[in-house]
Amino acid sequence: MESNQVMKQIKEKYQQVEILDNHLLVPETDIKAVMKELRDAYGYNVLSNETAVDYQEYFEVIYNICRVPEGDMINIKVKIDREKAEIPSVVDIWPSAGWQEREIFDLLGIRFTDHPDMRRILLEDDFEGHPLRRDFKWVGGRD
Amino acid sequence: MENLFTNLAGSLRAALESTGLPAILTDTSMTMVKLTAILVFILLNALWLVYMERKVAGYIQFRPGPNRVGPKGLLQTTADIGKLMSKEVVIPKQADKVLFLLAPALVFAPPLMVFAVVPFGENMAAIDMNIGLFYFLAVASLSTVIFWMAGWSSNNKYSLLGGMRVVAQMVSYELPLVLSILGVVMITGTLNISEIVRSQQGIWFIFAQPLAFLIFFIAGVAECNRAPFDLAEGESELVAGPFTEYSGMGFAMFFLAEYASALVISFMCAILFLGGWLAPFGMTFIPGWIWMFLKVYLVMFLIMWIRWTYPRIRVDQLMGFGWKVLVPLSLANIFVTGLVMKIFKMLGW
Amino acid sequence: MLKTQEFTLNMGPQHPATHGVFRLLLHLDGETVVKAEPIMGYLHRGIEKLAESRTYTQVIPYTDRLDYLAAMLNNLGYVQTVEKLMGIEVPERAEYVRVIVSEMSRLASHCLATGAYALDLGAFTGFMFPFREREKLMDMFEMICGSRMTFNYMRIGGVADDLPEEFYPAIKKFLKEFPACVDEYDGLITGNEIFQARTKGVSVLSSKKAIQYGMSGPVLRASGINYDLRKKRPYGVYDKFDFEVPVGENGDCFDRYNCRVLEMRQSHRIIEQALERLQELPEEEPLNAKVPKVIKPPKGEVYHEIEGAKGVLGYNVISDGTVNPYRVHVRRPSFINLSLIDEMCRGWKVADVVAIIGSLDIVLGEVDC
Amino acid sequence: MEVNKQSKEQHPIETMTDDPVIQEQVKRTIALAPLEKLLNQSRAHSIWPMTFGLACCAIEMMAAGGPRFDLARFGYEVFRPSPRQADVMIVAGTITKKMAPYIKRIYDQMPEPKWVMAMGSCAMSGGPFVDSYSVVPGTDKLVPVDVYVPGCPPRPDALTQGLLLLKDKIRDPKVVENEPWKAIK
Repeated sequence: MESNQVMKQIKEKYQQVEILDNHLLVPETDIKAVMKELRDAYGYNVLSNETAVDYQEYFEVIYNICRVPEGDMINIKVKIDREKAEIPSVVDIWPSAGWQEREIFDLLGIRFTDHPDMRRILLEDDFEGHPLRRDFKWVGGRD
Repeated sequence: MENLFTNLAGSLRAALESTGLPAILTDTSMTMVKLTAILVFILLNALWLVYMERKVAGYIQFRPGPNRVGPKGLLQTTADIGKLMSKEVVIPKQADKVLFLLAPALVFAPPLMVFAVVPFGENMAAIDMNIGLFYFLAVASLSTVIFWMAGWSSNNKYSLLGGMRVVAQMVSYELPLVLSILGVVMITGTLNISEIVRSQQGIWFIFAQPLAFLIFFIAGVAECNRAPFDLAEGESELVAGPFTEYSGMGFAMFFLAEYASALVISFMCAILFLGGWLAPFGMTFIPGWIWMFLKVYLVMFLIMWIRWTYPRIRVDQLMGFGWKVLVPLSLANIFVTGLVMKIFKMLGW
Repeated sequence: MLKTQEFTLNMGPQHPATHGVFRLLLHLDGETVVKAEPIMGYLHRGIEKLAESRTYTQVIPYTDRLDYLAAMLNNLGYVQTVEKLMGIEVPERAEYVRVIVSEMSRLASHCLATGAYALDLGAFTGFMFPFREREKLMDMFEMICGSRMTFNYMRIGGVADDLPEEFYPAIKKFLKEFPACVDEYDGLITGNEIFQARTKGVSVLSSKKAIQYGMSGPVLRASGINYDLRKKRPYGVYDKFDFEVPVGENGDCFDRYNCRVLEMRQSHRIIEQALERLQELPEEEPLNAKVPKVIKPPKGEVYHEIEGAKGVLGYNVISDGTVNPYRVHVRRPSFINLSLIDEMCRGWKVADVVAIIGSLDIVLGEVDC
Repeated sequence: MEVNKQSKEQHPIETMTDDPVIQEQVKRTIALAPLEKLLNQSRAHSIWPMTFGLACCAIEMMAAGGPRFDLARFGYEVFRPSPRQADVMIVAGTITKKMAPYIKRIYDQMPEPKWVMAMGSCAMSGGPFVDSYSVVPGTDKLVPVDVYVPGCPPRPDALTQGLLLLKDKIRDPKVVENEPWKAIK
C-alpha cells in the first residue's frame, strides 16, 4: 500500500491527525496508538530515524518509519510543549528508538516517559544544559 | 672446522690445567665459561631474532622493515634495548612489588637452564646429561609460574586474565608436548639428547615420526606463546596480557624471553626430529654446528611465518584443540609406534 | 566452598580493538561476558550544533568528518538532501561522477573494515593487504580533490571539479587489478581455518532482531534481509546499474564480514559501468546545475536516506529560509547498528567481543557525531 | 630548620622547586650526562608510539604504519597498546571534554622519558570544531606537546616527518633553537 493511502487511512481513524505536505502531524496523546497501528496493521517495521527540533515556541519530535525490505517511508511529527518537554517513549514498539531517544534527551532535553534507561548518552553525566536547544549558550575555543 | 668449538674448549682446559689449578676449580671454571657463552649466545640470538622477525614481517607485508639504524637496520633492536634500559620502571601502587620485580628477572632462567643440556654440535653440550630430555621438559614448564607471577602481581585485570590464560594454555599443551616426544624416546630408548641425535644417522625422525613432529611443533609454538596461540599477550583483546603494567627493562626481558623460548623450541625441533647436527645428503664438508643453526633457523622462520599469517585462536578453542585433538593424537602416535616396533621386532629387522 | 565472582573489565576508551574511543564496560564471569555496558560520546564534537551556524555549503566539510572512512558517501547524502529541499536537478554527468567517487569511497571503507577486522582477530598481515589497495584509492581521491580522506568534493547541484585526465588510466588500472586482490583477501583471511572458527556462528543476529533494532547495511543484509536502498529506493542514477545485493544466511560475524567482501566486488562492477557511461557522455556537459550563488532553500524540511558504507545514512535538513540551515540531523548507521551490542556480546568470550565490535564496523566519528 | 641550605653549592634546581624527588632526579640526570648522549641516540631511534587513535587522523596514523609509508623503516612501527611501554603519545584527532581526563591520565601512565605529538589541526587547536561546546581546543591545554603536525588530517608522510623531527629533538635538544622546520620546503 502506498504511503499516501496509509496516511489517509490513519487520518480517517484518528480525527486529530493532520496531513501536511509529506508527513503526518499527530497529537501527543495519539502517538503511541498511531505507531502501533502503523506497525501492526501496515507493516512499518523499522523506526529508521527519530529526532527532534527546537522551534523556540515548541519542540517537534520527528519519526521516520519505513517498511523493510520494501523500503517505503512515512514521516510523522509530534508537537510538544516546550515548558513541559515530555512525550511517551516508543521503545516498546520499536526497540531501535532506545538510543535515539536517549540522544534526543541528551541534546534537546526532551524527556521520554516510560523509557527504561533515560540517561545522557553522548555528553558527560554532569553536563549542564542541552546543546541543541536554540537558547543554549556556550563559549567556543577560539582565541 | 667441525671441531672448532670443542678444540677451543679443549685448549682452554689445557691452559687452565697447566697453571696447576686443582681439578675441581678447573672443572668449575670451565662450566662457568660454557654457561657464560650460552648466555651471550642466547642474548645475541634474541636480539637478532627480533630484528629478523621485523624484517620477515616486513617482507610478508610488502614493506622493507627496519633499514635506517645501522647497516640494513641491524642496530634497530640494539637501539630498542638501549632505550628500554633507560626507561623509567613504573611499579603500580597496588602491585605486589616483590613478585612484580622478580618475574622479569626470572623469566630468562628457564630457557637458559634448558640450553645447558642442548648440544650445539657433536660434543658441544655444556652438560651432556643422561636424562637431558627429561630435564628439558621439567625446566621448560617452569616459565608458567613466572608468567603467572607477572600477571598476578601487576594487579591489573588485563594482566590477570592474561596470566590465567597462560597457565591454562601451558598446562594443557605440556601434555601433548611430552607425549609426542615419547615416540622418539621409544625408538631410541634413551633420554640423552646427544644419543637421540646420533640415532638419527639412518633416518631423521621427522620421517619416522611425522605426526609426533607436527604435534611437538604445534604444542611447542603454544608453549612459547607465539601466534596463533599468543592469547596471553593478545594485543587486540588483552592489551598486552601479563606484561601490561611492565615498562622499561621489565618489558624488555619479557620481550626477549619470548624469543629465547622460541629458540629453545626450534632447537628441540631440530634435535629431536631434524637430525640435529647431522648433515643431510652426506654434505659433511659443512660443519655440524652450522647445520644445526640452519635447521634451527628454518624452524624459527616457520614459526615467524605462521605468526604473520594466522589470526589468533580463541581461548576455549585452544583448550579444546589441546585436549580433544592433540592429546588423543599423540596417544595414538605412541600406540602406533609401539605396534610398529613390535612388528619390526617380530620380523627380526 | 568454591564460588565464582563477577568482575568488571573496562575496555576503552583507549583500547586497541574498540576502533577509536568507544568504551565498553564488561561484566565478566571468568572470560565470559555477562553484561556489556556501552559508553560513548568520547568523540562527540557537536557537528549538528555547528551546522546551525554555518551556511549550507559550509556544512559539507563537517559531513566528511562524520564517517571519515567513506567521506564521499556522507557528502553525497547531504548534498542530495539539500538538492531535494531546493528542487535541483543534477546534470547527468555529475551524477555519474558522484556514483564513481562514492563507490570508491565504499571500497575504501570496506577495505579498511576488512583489514581492521583481521587485525582484531590477531592477523596482522591481513590488515596490511587491504591497506595496499586502499592506498591506491587514496591516490585517486587525491587526484580528484587533493585530499586523501576528507574530500569536500561534492557541491549542492553537482561536484566541485571535473575528474582530472590522469584519473582515468589510474582507475582503469585499479579496476583491472582489484578482483585479484579481493581473491587474495579471500585466500588470506576469509578462507583461513582459524578465522572461520573465530567468526562462524559467533553472535548470531536473527533477522527479526535486526529489523527490530533498525540495523542496516551489511549488518542487516548478513541476517538475510535483502534491503539495499540503492535497489529499493534508488537515488541519483543508481537505478541504471546492474549489480547484485549480497545477502548472508546466518547473521553471524562471518556473514557480516563476508557481506562486505562481496559488496566490494559489486562496487567494482558499479564503478566499471559508471565509468563506461561517463565516457560515453559528451565532455562539454556541465558538472553543476544552475545554483544561485547564495544558497537559500525555501522554508521546509526534507529527510533523505542513502545507502552508506555502514548502513542507511539519513539526513534531516530543516530550512527556515535563511542562509544557515535551521537544523541538520544525521541518522548515523554506526550509532544505530551499535545499539544491540550488549545483547550480542552476552555469553561470548572477551576475545569474541572484539570480533563482534569489528564485525559491526563502527566508526566513532559517526557514532558520537 | 636548615637555613644553611641557601649556600653557594646550591644546585640551580633547588631554587626552582622544593620537591626532593624532582631535585634528586635532575641531579642524577646531570651526573649521567655522557651516558645520556648514548642513550638519547637509542631513544631517538626507537620511538614507540602508543596505539591511540581519536578520530580521522588515526586512520592516517594506521596508513603510516601500512605497507606504503612504512614507519618500520625508522623502527617506529612498534605500536604499543599499553601506555607503560610507549614513548610517544600521538594525539590523533579531536579531543572532547569527555575524553580530556583520559588523555591526561594516559599521559601520566607513560613512563619517562615521554613525548607528545599533536597530529592534525584538531589536536593542535581544535580545527574545524573549535567553536563547538564539547571540544578542547588543542592538546597543549592538557599536556605538553613536543611536535605539532598540521593537516586535516596530515598525510602519513607528514606524520613520518613529525617523528623524524622528534628524533632530532631527542638527539639534540638544541635543535629546537635552530628551527629545523624552516629548512623544510
